[in-house]
This record gives sequence, C-alpha cells and structure tokens, in this order.
Amino acid sequence: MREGMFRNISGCAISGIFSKSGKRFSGKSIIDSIAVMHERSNGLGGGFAAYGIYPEYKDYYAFHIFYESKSAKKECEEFIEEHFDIINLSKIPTRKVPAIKDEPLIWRYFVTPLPTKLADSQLDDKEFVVKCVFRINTRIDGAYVFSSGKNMGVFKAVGFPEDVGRFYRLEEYEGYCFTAHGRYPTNTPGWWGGAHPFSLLDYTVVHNGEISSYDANRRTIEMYGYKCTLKTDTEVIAYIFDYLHRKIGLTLKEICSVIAAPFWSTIESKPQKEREELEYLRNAFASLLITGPFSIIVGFEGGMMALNDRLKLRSMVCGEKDDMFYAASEEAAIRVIQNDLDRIWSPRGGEGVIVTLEGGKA
Amino acid sequence: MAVEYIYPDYEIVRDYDRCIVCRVCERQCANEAHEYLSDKNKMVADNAKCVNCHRCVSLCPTRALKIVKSDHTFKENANWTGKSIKEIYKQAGSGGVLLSSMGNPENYPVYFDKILLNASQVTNPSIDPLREPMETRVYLGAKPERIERDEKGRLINNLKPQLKLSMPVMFSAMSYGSISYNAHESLARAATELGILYNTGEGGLHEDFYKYGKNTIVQVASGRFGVHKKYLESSAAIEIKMGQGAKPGIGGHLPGTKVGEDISKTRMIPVGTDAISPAPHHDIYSIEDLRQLVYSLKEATGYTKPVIVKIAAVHNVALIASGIARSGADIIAIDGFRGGTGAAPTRIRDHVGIPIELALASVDQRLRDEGIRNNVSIVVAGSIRSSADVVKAVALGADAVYIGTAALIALGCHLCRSCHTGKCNWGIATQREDLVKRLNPNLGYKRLVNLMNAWKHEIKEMMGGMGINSIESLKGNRLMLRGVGLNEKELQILGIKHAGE
Amino acid sequence: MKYVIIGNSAAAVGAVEAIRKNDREGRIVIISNESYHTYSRPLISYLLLGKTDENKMKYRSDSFYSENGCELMLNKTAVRIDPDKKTVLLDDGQNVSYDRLLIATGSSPFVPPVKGLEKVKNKFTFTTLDDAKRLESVLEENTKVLIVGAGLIGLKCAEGISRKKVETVCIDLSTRVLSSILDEEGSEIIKRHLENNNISFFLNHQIIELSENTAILDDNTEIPFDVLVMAVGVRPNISLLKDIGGKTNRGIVIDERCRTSIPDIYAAGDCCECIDVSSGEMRVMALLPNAYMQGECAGMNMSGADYVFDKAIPMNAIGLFGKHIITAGTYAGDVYYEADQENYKKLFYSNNKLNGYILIGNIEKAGIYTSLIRERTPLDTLDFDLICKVPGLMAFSKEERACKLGGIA
Amino acid sequence: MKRVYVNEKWCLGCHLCEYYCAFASTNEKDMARALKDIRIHPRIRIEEKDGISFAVSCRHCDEPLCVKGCITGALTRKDGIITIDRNRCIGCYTCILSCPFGAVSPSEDGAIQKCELCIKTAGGTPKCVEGCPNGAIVFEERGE
Repeated sequence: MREGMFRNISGCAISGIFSKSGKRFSGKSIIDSIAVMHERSNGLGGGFAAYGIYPEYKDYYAFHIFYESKSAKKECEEFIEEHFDIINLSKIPTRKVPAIKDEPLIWRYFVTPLPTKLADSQLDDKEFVVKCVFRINTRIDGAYVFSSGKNMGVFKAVGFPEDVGRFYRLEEYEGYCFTAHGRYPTNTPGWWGGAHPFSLLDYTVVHNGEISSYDANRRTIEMYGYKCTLKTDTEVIAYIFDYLHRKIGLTLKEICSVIAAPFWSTIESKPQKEREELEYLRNAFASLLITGPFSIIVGFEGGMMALNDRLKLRSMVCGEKDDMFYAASEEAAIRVIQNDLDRIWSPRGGEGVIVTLEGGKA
Repeated sequence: MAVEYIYPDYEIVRDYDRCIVCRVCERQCANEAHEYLSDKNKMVADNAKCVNCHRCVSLCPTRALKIVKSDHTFKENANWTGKSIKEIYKQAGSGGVLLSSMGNPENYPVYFDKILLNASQVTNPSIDPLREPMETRVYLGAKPERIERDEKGRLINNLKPQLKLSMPVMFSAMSYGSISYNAHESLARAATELGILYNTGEGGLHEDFYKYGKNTIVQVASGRFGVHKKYLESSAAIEIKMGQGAKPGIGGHLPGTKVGEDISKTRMIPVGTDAISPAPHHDIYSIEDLRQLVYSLKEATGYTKPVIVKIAAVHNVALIASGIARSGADIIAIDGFRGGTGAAPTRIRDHVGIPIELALASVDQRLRDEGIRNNVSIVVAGSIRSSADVVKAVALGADAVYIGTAALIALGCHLCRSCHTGKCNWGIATQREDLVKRLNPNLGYKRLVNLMNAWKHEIKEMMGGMGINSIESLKGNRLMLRGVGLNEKELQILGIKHAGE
Repeated sequence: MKYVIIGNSAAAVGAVEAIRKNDREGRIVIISNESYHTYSRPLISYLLLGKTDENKMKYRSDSFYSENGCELMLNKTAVRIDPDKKTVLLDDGQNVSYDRLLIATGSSPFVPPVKGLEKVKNKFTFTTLDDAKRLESVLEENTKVLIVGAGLIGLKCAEGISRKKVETVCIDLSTRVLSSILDEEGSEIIKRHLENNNISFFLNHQIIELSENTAILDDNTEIPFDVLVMAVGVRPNISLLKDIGGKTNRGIVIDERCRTSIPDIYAAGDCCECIDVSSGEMRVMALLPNAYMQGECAGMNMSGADYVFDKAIPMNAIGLFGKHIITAGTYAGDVYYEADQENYKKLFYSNNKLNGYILIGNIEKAGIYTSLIRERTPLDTLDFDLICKVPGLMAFSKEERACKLGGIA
Repeated sequence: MKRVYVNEKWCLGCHLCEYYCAFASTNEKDMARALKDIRIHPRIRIEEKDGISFAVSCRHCDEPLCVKGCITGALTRKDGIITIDRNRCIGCYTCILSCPFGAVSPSEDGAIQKCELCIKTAGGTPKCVEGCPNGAIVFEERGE
C-alpha cells in the first residue's frame, strides 16, 4: 500500500514565516518553529516550502524529483529532455540524519520548456509544465515530481520535520518565505511523496485537518484535468488553488469566499454589492467549497495566505513583527522564533490572512 | 364465466364489539364497500369492492376496522404466482392491456437500501446541527466556465438563470387531472412556504395557482396541454418531459370522465374528451430537435428561466444525458423505473427502465468525464422515499431530487394503486367533487411542509455526522458512501467502495 | 353617579349588569317591596312541581349584589317620585335621591270583581314566591282547586300543583286555553293534553257568584272548591310614572333606549310597553327575556352608552306535563302548516317577512324562526320552503352561513 | 377568544364530530364502550343537503340571547364561554326559542344541552375539532 491507493487521513502541525519586505532569511527559523510542535507529528512525514531560494535561476522551473530507481530516473530524464531545456541538474544536497532512512534518489532540475514543444502544445508555459508534471507522476513508475515552481522549492521526507529540515540542510537556504508541515497520518504508508507541502508550480499547501468535502472537491477538480494521485486533502486543496487562482483568475480573497465561503445567513446580512458577489462565488463554484476542519498555509510566488475552515475547527494563530508575518498551529511555534511580537491574533474561520511582498514580486 | 371470478385480494374485518354503527365507513367509501342494514342496525362489507385504501380504517372512530390480505390462494409456485395466474384470467376475459397505478412494485434491487453512509469519528469532528449552521440551500442551473470582470475589476454575475431551493428536494410533475385541484394547491403552497418548487405536470396550470409561480415548474409534454405564453411566463422554470420513469416510451392518457370544466379550461381541450399525450413529442425525433425546443422555450421567455429536460432512466441514459447537457438544457431530470404514475400499462411499468441509483451514478460520472457536469444540474426521481435516499442521491452526484409518491403519501395516499379508477378516497387522484374536498389544502400543505422540514432536519443530522455543514460539499461526495452486498460491477457503476474498504 | 332601581327582578338585574360594564364606581340602589334575593318569578310553578327549590330559584348568585356593588333595600315600596328634586319617596317616609332612575316595577295580578269573592277564605293569586308558598301550604291530596284563567299563569299553576295530587278545575271566559299565544287548533291540542293529565276545563264560562267553597257559573253550574286561584292576568305597575305625568298607556311608554317621557327616568320589564317588531304595534310584552334585555338597555344608556333595544317581540317557551310549546311573534299573514300526532307547526308570514310561529311538540331549533322575526329577515334571501320544513342554517345563503359559522364578516 | 369555526367547504358530512362530541360527554375512556348501542345526543349537529354539509354548535356569542333570556340564570357566560348549569336548568327551553343558530337542544334528562367547548370534559380542547378529519371544524382565534 502506498499513498494514492487509498484516501489518507491525517492530523498535523503547520507553520509559515514571511518577510513582507522580501528580505531573505535562513531556513533555520522555520525548523525551530516546527520543531516546537513535535508532539503534533508522529515521524511519518515532514516538509518545507521555501520561496526566493533560487535567485540565480529565478526564471527557470525548479523540478524536485524523487526516484525510486535508476531506471525511473533514466526514463524521467529522457522525458524531461524531450520537453524541456535543462539549464542545470544536480542531486539535492542532503546530510545523513539517523532518523531519516530509505531515502530515494532526490534530484533537482532547472528547466524551461522547449519552445517548439510549447508551441506545439498550444498551451501557456505554466499549463505545459503542469501537464508534464502530471505525465511524469502518473505515467513514469518510480518518479515523482514534488516541486515544480520558479525560485522556490519543496523539501520533504518521511520523518519528523526538524529531522527533515536538517536532512535537507535547510538552514543553508535563504528565502523570503518558508512554510513547514509536521505530519500525523492516521494510517501510515510512509511514502516520501506523501509528505507535505503539496505543490503544483509555485503553489504549495501545508494543511492541518481533514476535509469532509474531499470527494466532492476531488471529483470536481479532476473534471478540470487535475489528477489526484495522492488522494490527500492537501493535494486537492493545492489543485483548487491552482485552478481558481491561475486558471479562473479569482483573487485570493475571492478564493477564500469560495473554499471557506461564509454561511448563507452571513452573506444575506451583507450590503447588496458584496452579497451579490459572495452569492455568485458560492453558487458558481459550489463544488469547491471545502467543509470539515482545516487550517492551511498556502505559499505562492510573492505571497502567503493562512486560512481556517469556516467553523474554525482547527487551531491557527498569526503574528506580526515589523515586516515579518508568522502563522502557525500554535502560538508557541511563533514565540520560539520571535517572542517580541507587535501583534498576535487568531483569525476567524473562513477569514483568509493574505500577505504579499511589498512592491510585488521578489 | 366462472373462471372470471377472482376472489378478493383483501378482506374487511370488522370488530362488531367495537362498531358503534356510526356509518362513517359507509359514507367515506367511494367504492361502496360498506353497507348499513337498517333492519338489523348493522354494518356489513363487500370485500370485492375494497381497494385497501384504508380510508374507512383511518376514520373509524372506535378502531373497529382492519383490512387483511386474503389468505385465499391459488395452487401457485415460484414460477406461476397468484399474480401471474390472475392476470391471465383478466386478460383472457377482457382482451385488453393491463393497467396499473403508482410505481413498479416488483422485487428488483433497491440500491439505496444497499448503500450506507459515513460518519466522522476522532480525526474529524461531526457537527451538531443544533449548535452550528447547517446549510441545505442549493442552486440549480448551469455554472459558468469562466468568470468575467467589469472595467473596475469587479466580478460580473454571468450565471445563467438559476433556481434557488432551500433544500435539495422538489415536488415532481403530477398533472392537474391526474391529481386534484386540492392536491395541486397543497403542493403549490407547500413549495412556496418551503422555498422549493413543485411541478405542474403536463396538464397546464390552473389560473388560481399563477400566484405561486415563483415556486412553479411548468411542464411541456408531448400533448402540449395547457401550454401558452402566460403559462410559460408564470413559472420559475420550464420542464420538457421526454419520458417518465413509470412508463418509458409510453405516452399518457387522461380519460374524458376526468376532464371537467376546470380541467378542460386548464388543458385547453373540450370537456369530456380524452387527453392523450403521444409517446414521442412529434417535433422531437433527435437531439437536435430537442435543442430547438429548448431554445424555443428560452426564446419565448427571454432567457429568464432555466429549462429542464426530463427523461426516464433507460439503458443508455448516460449517453442521452450527455447529449442533453449539450443541448442548452440547464437541468436534467432523470426518472427511475420506480417512479409513480396515475396509470400505466402494467407490463411497461414493471419491466421497462433501470434503477435511478445506477442511472444517476453513470450520468454524473459520464458528465464529469466529459468535463460538462457543470453545464447542467441533475435532478433525480423515481422513488425517493426518505431523507436518507436524498442524502445518498446527492452523494452519488445529484443536485436535487424530485419526490412524487412520498408527497402524495404525506397528503394521505395509502398506495392502494387504484388511481386509474378516479375514485380516490383521499381526494388526491380524483376529480369527483365530493372526493376532492376530502383533501383540505390547509391541512395538506402543512403535512407537506412538515414532511420536508422533518427530512431537512434529518439531512442536517446526517450531514453533521459526516462533518459536512453545507450540502454542496455532499454533492458527488461518493467517499461518504459504501455498498453492502453489491457485486464488483454494481460498485463500479455506483462509483463507491464496499463497506469495510 | 347614583343609580336607583325600583324593582328586583330580571329587568333590574339586566340593568345592574349593564351599568357595571360601563361604570364600576357609581352607586346602585335597588328598592324591592319583597324580602327576597332576586329570584325568577316564572319558577314558582316549578317550585311547586319540585323541579327547583328556593335556593336554585335565585336568578343570580348569592354574591350578586356585593360583586356588583349594589345597595339593596328590601321590603320597601316606592310611593312617589319627585322628578324635579330627583328623589323617590319610600313607604317608610325616607327619600332616596337618584341621578338616574329605573322603574322596573313589573306587573300585578288582576283580580276581577266577582260577587261573593270576599267570602272565599282560600283565595290566591300566582305571581310571587310568597303566593306560591302560601298556596302550597293549603294543598293536600284531593284538595279541590279551582283556577280562574286558562292562560300561562293558570296552566303553569295547574301543572305545579299537580304534584300534590289535587283535583284541578280550570275555568276561562275564553273558548280556548292559552288563547293569547295559541291558535284554535293549538289550543285544542293542549287542552286535550291537559285533560289527559286530569285537569278539567270549563271554557267559555265565567263565575257569576262565589261562596266560600262553591263557584256558580254563568250557566248555573256549581263548582265546589277548596282553594281558589285567580289567574286572569296581570296589569303593569305604572302608577309611579303615571302619577307624575309620565306617558303611559297600558304600560309605561318607553322608546328604543328604554327612556320614559321624563328625563333621567327609564323603565324596563313587565311594567312597560314598547314596539313589537313583529306587528309594529306598541304592546306590553311581559316576558322575562324582554325584561332582561330592556333592563340591560336601560342600564347601558343610564351609564353613558348609546344602546338600542328595538327587537322586542312576544315569545313564549312553555312546557306543560312534558309537552313543549314555543311561540313567537304575531299570527298574521299566510300560513305554513304541518302537523302529526305529536307535533304541530304553524308559520305566519306576509310581505316577505316571517311574522310569527307556533310549535308544539318538536321545538328544535325554534330560535332560527325567532331570529327571522326579530331580524325581519327578507324571506327571499333564503330557501323559505326548506326552512319551513326544517329550521336550520342550510336555508341561508352560503355567504350568510360563512358569516354565521366561520366568523367571516 | 378562541372559538369553534366551521367551514362547510371542507365538511365531508362524515358525522364524526357528533360522535366525538357524544363521546366527550361520557366519562368513558373508550368510545366503543361509551357509545355502543346508544343513540347519541351530540351538542354539535351536522346539517346536510344536496352534497352540502356543515356542523353547527354554539357560537358563544358576545351578545348571547340564550343567556339574556334564561329564566333561571343557569346559562352564564364567563371568559367568553357560555355554559349551562344543568342542575339549575328546569328545561323551559327559552334558550331554544332564543338561539338564532339552533345550537341549543333538549337533552334526555330535561335540562338543555349545548356545546361548552369541552371545558368540563376534555380540558378545553373541543373533541369535535380533534375528531374532524378534514379541518372543517377549527378552534382558533379570529379577528372579528
């Protein structure tokens, strides 16, 4: 049994740090933060997303890929070469950590779509990348692309998150945003690809919770060409974000009004314009409403969003200090890295807290 | 001929110790099964006239009556059942097609009864509907493929006409003619109070009920009875009836005896004439023709109302539905083979069509596979008997359900399946004035409202148990379902796992 | 405000109850020449019959006066009214002042002058509780009672005393019994019924001379008796008003607000006469229901309301030895007639109106006929053929029924 | 005040109101035992003719002629409900003479009988209303 063969249900810890000024900082803080919530994980998965870490390759898609075998690697690389110009490839640097075992081959590629292939596909380059990622993940046995955005990367493994961080030498990276996840799956396949964050392009999702709308959401999002290979809530949420943000063009705030839509009674109490808009969003994208407990931190190029389900059935705290923004499952996970906060609060259910870089992209 | 004598199916049992000779049974039986013997000051009954509608049983103030199934029996066996034998006697006598009412009674699988629901434990909290909001509102109609914004970047409402329902249940098509004025009024008023919709069926709309238009679906069927501009305009939505679950491939027939003044006016046919709906629409011989009618109706109403296309669940229903989803229809209604009817040829009712559960599952999946599920809403009908059936249907992928028989039962129908006689003792499937008045809509509509509110409570309970607080998160959420006692193929079609998996 | 009521029967009670609807404060003084709590006069025959007792005869509960704040002056007779000073002089010499005065003095039995009447030792009238008590005290089994008058009072008396197994003979100048409320055929039915109950009649006769125990009739028939009851009729007590120049005929004349011709003096009950709407004529209608309703009307107007009672008609409900008679209105016009062994019905109508009716035996739903008379209902607004046969609401229009039964105005 | 209202549109002429009324005035728990082999004398009566039927019972008038005319004071109106003190009633039938609805009737024991809204027998919920299968008889407050 491995992830993707059945639906995986889990509880978790999440944390995120964001510098609004775009100032890059070391990955050490996010490890410290997630480590505090050790008890929320059970060693069966941890991971990080880091933004702004590849400034020298910021125009190229950074593919992070797990290989279970050399033959898988060979097959995959052939596919990549067929569709992309590979600017750089290397093993992702790791260090030996006793708690992290059975690691697959972990490779990184900086790529850009081959212009001829892209033109032939009649797709924009992002959609082209998405199609290729799905192709690898569904067709090439033993290969799994777990990160595919620009100037960002996902680092994940089976293990406690702090061990995973050390394993990937995360403290050696500098970025303007990090998110982290410690996993407590209630059934345990223990596959590296199943750890969080889940990502597609530059969208990453770390998630604590279990969404009861899962299959409704999954069957809907699959209609739009997404393949839910992992059968995890997080994967579905990531795809929904990608769909609504990138494909449909909703703003993050509007997305919050879809996936954590206000109750009808709340909508009806709003002024007419707002009411109509909320009603429209809820109706038009009804099947993308996510119910059940969740707290998520979504990372994307130039921004981060923290969101709770509309009943706030999972904990989540946000904090601010100067240009730094923090979000975590527990207050302690913020305090451990910044005790002197300007503000700390618990966002209401369904109320997305969105932070973006001042002046746009990094 | 002696062979034509068939022993009555039911026997009226009277407890003479309890009978106070109030004669209510006698007054209330339109079949005249009860008789008062004045010389003996005693009530007697003629079992042959009894249709087992329970009117007398229900009204007997001393509970002196009961109806039992006759234990009189043929020398039947598993092959030659009493029913088969009797039907042959009847047909050998009459030379005619056998007629029946209400839904398919035969022992085919009821898939709803082989599907179980999930509930949350530990990893995900169940939600208490008494403490937390629990939403059952649904909108029916096509959803947009893309958003549009105005010059200021604000979202533009580009939704096609939608139907707003407070819960995913509507009253299905039952024509004025097949059911009574008071039954229609009950349905119309209940729909209005509940914030759902009822359906006129193919018999037009009585002018008195135009005021319930916001909660009315008007039907356009092959007979086109009572279809005119005002009829279309008075509605919230228009339904093209292509087929009916109880009698796929068959038209309708309202006997002239039921076509009185009011019905004649409403249907726009002469008093006393038979109202015959042809089997097909004579202007629809292909999917293109359907598309033309869909757009004709939209054109006629200024594109302000959703158009529903109702079909019977038949073998290649998924394919048909796919065609309809591309025809411009906003909603597809699928009627399973257990759906009710005022009258249908027995063989058709009992042997044609497929179960709604399978039809729904395959249509929903097919439309998703084709990426057009959001083009249309799916409404299913054909024996939704309880809130659990509603929840299962929604989880299989339905946007809403239609209930017909359940609504009639709420109004007093006792499923005696004698609608075709026109002597409904409960004032539902009759046009006889003295019988029609037995259904007081002031009580009838309240019973419908009660039933729906009860179901709504139950739906909320079940949703809450699953950790879902809004019905849209239940729609198509097949992981919430598990099959029991189903084979691989059935599970595959239903798109659900077996219990224990 | 001080209200003074002379009289203590139905009209007085009606007035008190009405006054208290409008005025909880004003003083109410009731002057009665009897010694009793208000009682129902028509019940005296039932008292003799044993169907009621002195306690149950009380027309209102024991707490009636206290609950309604009434000052009761028993055993006092009003002698004279001074309308200028607005006082009433009593027989004991005291003056009772009033702001509004109601004369509810009722009526007194009329005793015709008969030669030798003074010789009769056991002679009675039959209108008051004291009358009944005195009469009862002299009755024994086989006592011969001669009742003069075969009207309501006489016959009810006959029924009342029948319990004592007395021998009753009834004599009347009229050719018929109950001549004031029945037609000939009706009278005959009742007469036969009474005779079957051992009452003997000498009709179309009068007494020309009395001795202590014998009456001699105009045909020289001698009728022995032990007890003589004079029940010829009653006369309204009008003198209080007549004496001060108020307008009177047979009774005190009142208008539809129960006002007399003298300011602040009202009158109600058996002492009055007013319009009988069934005939349009002024009449004395000495009936308890009318008395109450006139009293009520007077009380309402005395206490400041504007209230009209203009629906008085003659009407009677009477039972004699198990036979019930209900009659109302005036017996004039065309006749609907129906009769069998047990029952007798006559309806009198003209000019699209029901004027009166007589029911004997089956009296069910008689009130529906009464209302047609009272309300002067145009008969063409209902199914008159049907209502003649069966009194009921079925004869009215659907709309009228919806109004009556559905509270839909 | 709450009154019994009758809507002939919904009256089926089933006469159940009469039986429930008759039952209410007995002290039996079981209608069969109460009314078996008995000719009932209900306080509510159906009038019917040519397919029209309706029940008639005391309207509890605001200006009750029966109470005003009652020679014994046995009929009284309290809190809007007109009741009969059968102990005081001597059966003179003046109320039958007075009632414009024909809603007062003689009874077997000589006293009159009329609807008292079941306040003495069934705790004030009129049994005719409960027994009416079609809502033709209702007990409710209506603006008048």
